[in-house]
Amino acid sequence: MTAVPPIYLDHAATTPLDPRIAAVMSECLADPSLQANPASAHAPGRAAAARIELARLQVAQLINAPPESIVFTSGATESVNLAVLGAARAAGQVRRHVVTSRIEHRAGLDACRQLEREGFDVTWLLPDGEGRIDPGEVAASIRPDTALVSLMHANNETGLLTDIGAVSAVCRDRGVVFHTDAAQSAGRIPIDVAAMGVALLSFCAHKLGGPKGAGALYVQRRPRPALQPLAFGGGHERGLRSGTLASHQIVGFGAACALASAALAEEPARIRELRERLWRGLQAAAPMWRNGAPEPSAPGILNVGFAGIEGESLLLELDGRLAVSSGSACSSAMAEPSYVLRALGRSDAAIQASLRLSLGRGTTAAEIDHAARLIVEGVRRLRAALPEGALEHIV
Amino acid sequence: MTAVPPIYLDHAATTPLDPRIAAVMSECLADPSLQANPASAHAPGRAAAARIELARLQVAQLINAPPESIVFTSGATESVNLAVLGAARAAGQVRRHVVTSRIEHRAGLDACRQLEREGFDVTWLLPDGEGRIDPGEVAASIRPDTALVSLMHANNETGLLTDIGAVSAVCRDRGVVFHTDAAQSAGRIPIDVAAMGVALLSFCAHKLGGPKGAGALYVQRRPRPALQPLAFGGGHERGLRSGTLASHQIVGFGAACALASAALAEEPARIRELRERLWRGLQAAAPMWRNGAPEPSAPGILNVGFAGIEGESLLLELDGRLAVSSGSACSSAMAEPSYVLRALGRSDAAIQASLRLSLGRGTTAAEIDHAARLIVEGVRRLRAALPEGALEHIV
Amino acid sequence: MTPETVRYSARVLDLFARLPGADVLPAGVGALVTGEAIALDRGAWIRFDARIEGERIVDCVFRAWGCPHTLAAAAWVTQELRARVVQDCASLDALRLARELDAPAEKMGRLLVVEDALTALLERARAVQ
Amino acid sequence: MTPETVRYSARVLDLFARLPGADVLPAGVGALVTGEAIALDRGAWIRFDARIEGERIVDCVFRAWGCPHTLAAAAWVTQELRARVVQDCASLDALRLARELDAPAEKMGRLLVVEDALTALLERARAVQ
Ligand SMILES: Cc1ncc(COP(=O)(O)O)c(C=O)c1O
Ligand SMILES: Cc1ncc(COP(=O)(O)O)c(C=O)c1O
Repeated sequence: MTAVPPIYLDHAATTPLDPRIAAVMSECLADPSLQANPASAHAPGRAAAARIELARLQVAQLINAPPESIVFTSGATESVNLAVLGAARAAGQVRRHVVTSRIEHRAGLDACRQLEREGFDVTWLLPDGEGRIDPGEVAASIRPDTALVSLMHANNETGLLTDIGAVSAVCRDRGVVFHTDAAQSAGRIPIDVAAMGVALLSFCAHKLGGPKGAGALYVQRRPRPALQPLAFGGGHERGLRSGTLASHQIVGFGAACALASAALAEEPARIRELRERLWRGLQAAAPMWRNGAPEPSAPGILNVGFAGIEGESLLLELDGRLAVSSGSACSSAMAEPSYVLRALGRSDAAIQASLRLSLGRGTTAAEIDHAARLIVEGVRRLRAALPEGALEHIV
Repeated sequence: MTAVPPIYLDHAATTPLDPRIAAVMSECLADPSLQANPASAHAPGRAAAARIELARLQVAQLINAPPESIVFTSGATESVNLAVLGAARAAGQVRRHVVTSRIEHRAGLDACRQLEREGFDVTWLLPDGEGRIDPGEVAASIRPDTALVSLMHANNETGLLTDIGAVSAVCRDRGVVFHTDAAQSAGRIPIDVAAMGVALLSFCAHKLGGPKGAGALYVQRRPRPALQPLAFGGGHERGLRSGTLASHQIVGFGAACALASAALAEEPARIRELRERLWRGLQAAAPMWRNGAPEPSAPGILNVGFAGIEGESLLLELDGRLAVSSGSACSSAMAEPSYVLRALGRSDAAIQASLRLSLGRGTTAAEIDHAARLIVEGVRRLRAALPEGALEHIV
Repeated sequence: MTPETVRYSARVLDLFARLPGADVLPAGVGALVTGEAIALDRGAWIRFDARIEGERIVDCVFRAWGCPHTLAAAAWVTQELRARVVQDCASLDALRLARELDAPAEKMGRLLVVEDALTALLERARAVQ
Repeated sequence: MTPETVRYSARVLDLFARLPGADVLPAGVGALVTGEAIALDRGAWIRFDARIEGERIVDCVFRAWGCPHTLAAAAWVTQELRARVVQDCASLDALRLARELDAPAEKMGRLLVVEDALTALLERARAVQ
């Protein structure tokens, strides 16, 4: 790392903790009256529990849900697994079919692969070339034995939104439980579970300015989807998630949701404008392309490819000055190319040539302009070393 | 809650966060260079990952394990479930038998109940009247199809220790995976997984001065027990525990383990001395009794019963001045009497009449003396209202 | 346990703190009657002692083993009985106790033990009239 | 990805930063030879151009598409070849490259593409001697 901190354009991987949240959590960590186990009956236990219930309300309000419908977890991976494995396993022997897509985050993808190992039949929907899932295909794939439909709200590589309203209408009609992974949309665009009509919705704190290691699963109350817990013992969180609640984490999550709610009026438009400014600034690195349609999207993500570029080299070129992800998922394992971009029909070389740039609360226009300059310079230097013909072939 | 904070004697439920740990975590939360996703390849991601690896070393050293054998979780409940459900499910169709005890924490108990629902055959060992599990009975209950033996190290209601060395020797001979739940012993007494020879060991941060919501599972490397993950996606923690790692939580866990290690030379003796001082101080409330043998134990817990006392009334009598648990488990649900004390052969009335007093790092002799006085006064006031004969019957 | 289930009404807290009537009957005129109910399994043991003059209860005390609601209920009953006509006490049942103390549903079992002790007391009282 | 797998040796970092030899051959005397290997699926495309006088390689440059190890390997090779006798270059294989750059195992596939390009170059070089 250099002395100047790198420009952070990886908000899709995680958002820096909002300093106001850090302050709230630090207070909480240091407050002697909040140290007890919230499950304990004594006065300090009740004090900790009261703070948690306040946070539960803040988290619920972000998605317009009643507080009793919020189950606290350790993150979106746990929430998604509790929803997907939990709903399918609870459906048991009768309903053994699940519908999902090839562009889910690994949490949803790998949970469904596990269901296949457990004997479930999984329908894997593909997006169109622009990255969009067609609600019509969801309707067409539902069967009498379908236990669950699980589709993400905003994709973590393209930011593209699935039409949740349309999908849940279909699922309601057919009496199928619908789960959506909203880790990339919660706190970034307005979400109203009542209006959406989803049965289960997963999200987490560290994508909206809150702490890592805190997540939530919204569980509709009427009708209440049956869920088998992932872990057992103690029966906290209405039996769905056992284990001592981490007060400071939940308090931080709640405060982050309150701040995010307050910012939802202006922030999405500001971020969208910055994203397009970045896209314009990168045109100097043409030939290039955009992975996935620009809209409808959670506005923070720009996924771009540069002809003739190899992703790992471009990342090293930018290392220490710009923090971004390669064409691949949350954890930029360069090993195998992004399965999401593959599902969009991109060649492996084109995926290798792609970057995921993701903006967030702290991002400024100055950072965007500087980042665009750095990327354009890097692309030019690497292209200068290309063999003849490579620029045309690596697309 | 009164103005004076109550004396905290509920360290078995959770320990107050050590102020030094609170400081370390607050720094971590506020440090701009530690905000990235530790799974990200860029410089800030690597910086966060480096801090996590340092913490992994500190956590490993507390139990004399190599860092690669530590899997970070969200707490002991998750660790215990990953070990119990994970090992049994991985053993699959061939080995369908599990050995555990009736005095495990709910995490182990309920995980084994779930295994019964999944078709596993579970042998439930009972302790002797003093609360001790006999390794001989473990040996006798192992069968050719036994997949797992899971027994807690220190019991969370009596503090009594199981002879882990003897049990793991038996399990090694018979080729059975052995898991121990060390949530109540880790950081409170010396633990050496190498010497113990256990395959799996669970513990968490918030019982040793660290943050709630952070736990670890030790997984022996050679032979490496097969485990099926509880949740899937991303394959963090060598595929055993997916999800973005909570850097600040893990850093706090590591620092807490380092502090606990340093204190292991004197602290157990000091706590044991205070526990006996408390026992002596309570004699003024005779007739009374001790639940479980005093030794061998993790020294922080004194579980006592007072003839003619009803636990809920005694807790209310002490409420706001003394934070303790009733005769029941971690979360003092007064609803049904402690199954642990039941397993010790106590009557429901006697269990109703019991308190769990648990000491820890901050506990002082002055607090102990004051707490004893408060309890004795409370017991006397309630006994003054007893019907004739009750004192003799409620034991 | 959720904190809710351990919250007590102001009246329960006050009665529990003072335990009025947790006493032995002072000497005096009139017939002595006792009503007792024991249910260790339900966690309650209540004994009422009263002094009866004619059809009036001139004094009443209790002794009890039980949870705060049980003790508060017994104390409340002794206050209510004093100077009452025996006939008028029929309405003091477990439901009434639950309302007066606003006790959670799971406490009904114990309040029924209080009711049993009271019923036994009133029977004796009627007998000695 | 674990941070380890993205750490690069000082030599890789230096060669990647400078890319010495990523150039076109300057004019000069001697025979021009080219060696090229393309494996888009493995993420590498390397082309070497060299000028041969008698049995010596008097100049050598490269062009490449690939990861930092690939580019560093190609650059390192061009430095090594300069002024060498063609026969002495046989030892410059992928294993040697991995050692020189201490590249992780998963990079062998790409280094083999560099080796292929070099082999092709040396064949041509021998042919024109
Ligand atoms: C869409 C989506 N779902 C789930 C996750 C997993 O979240 P976490 O790593 O906090 O468990 C992420 C981010 O990592 C995500 O982007
Ligand atoms: C022995 C034992 N195991 C497991 C646990 C569960 O720990 P946690 O609540 O942190 O998941 C506890 C304490 O609650 C315990 O005492």
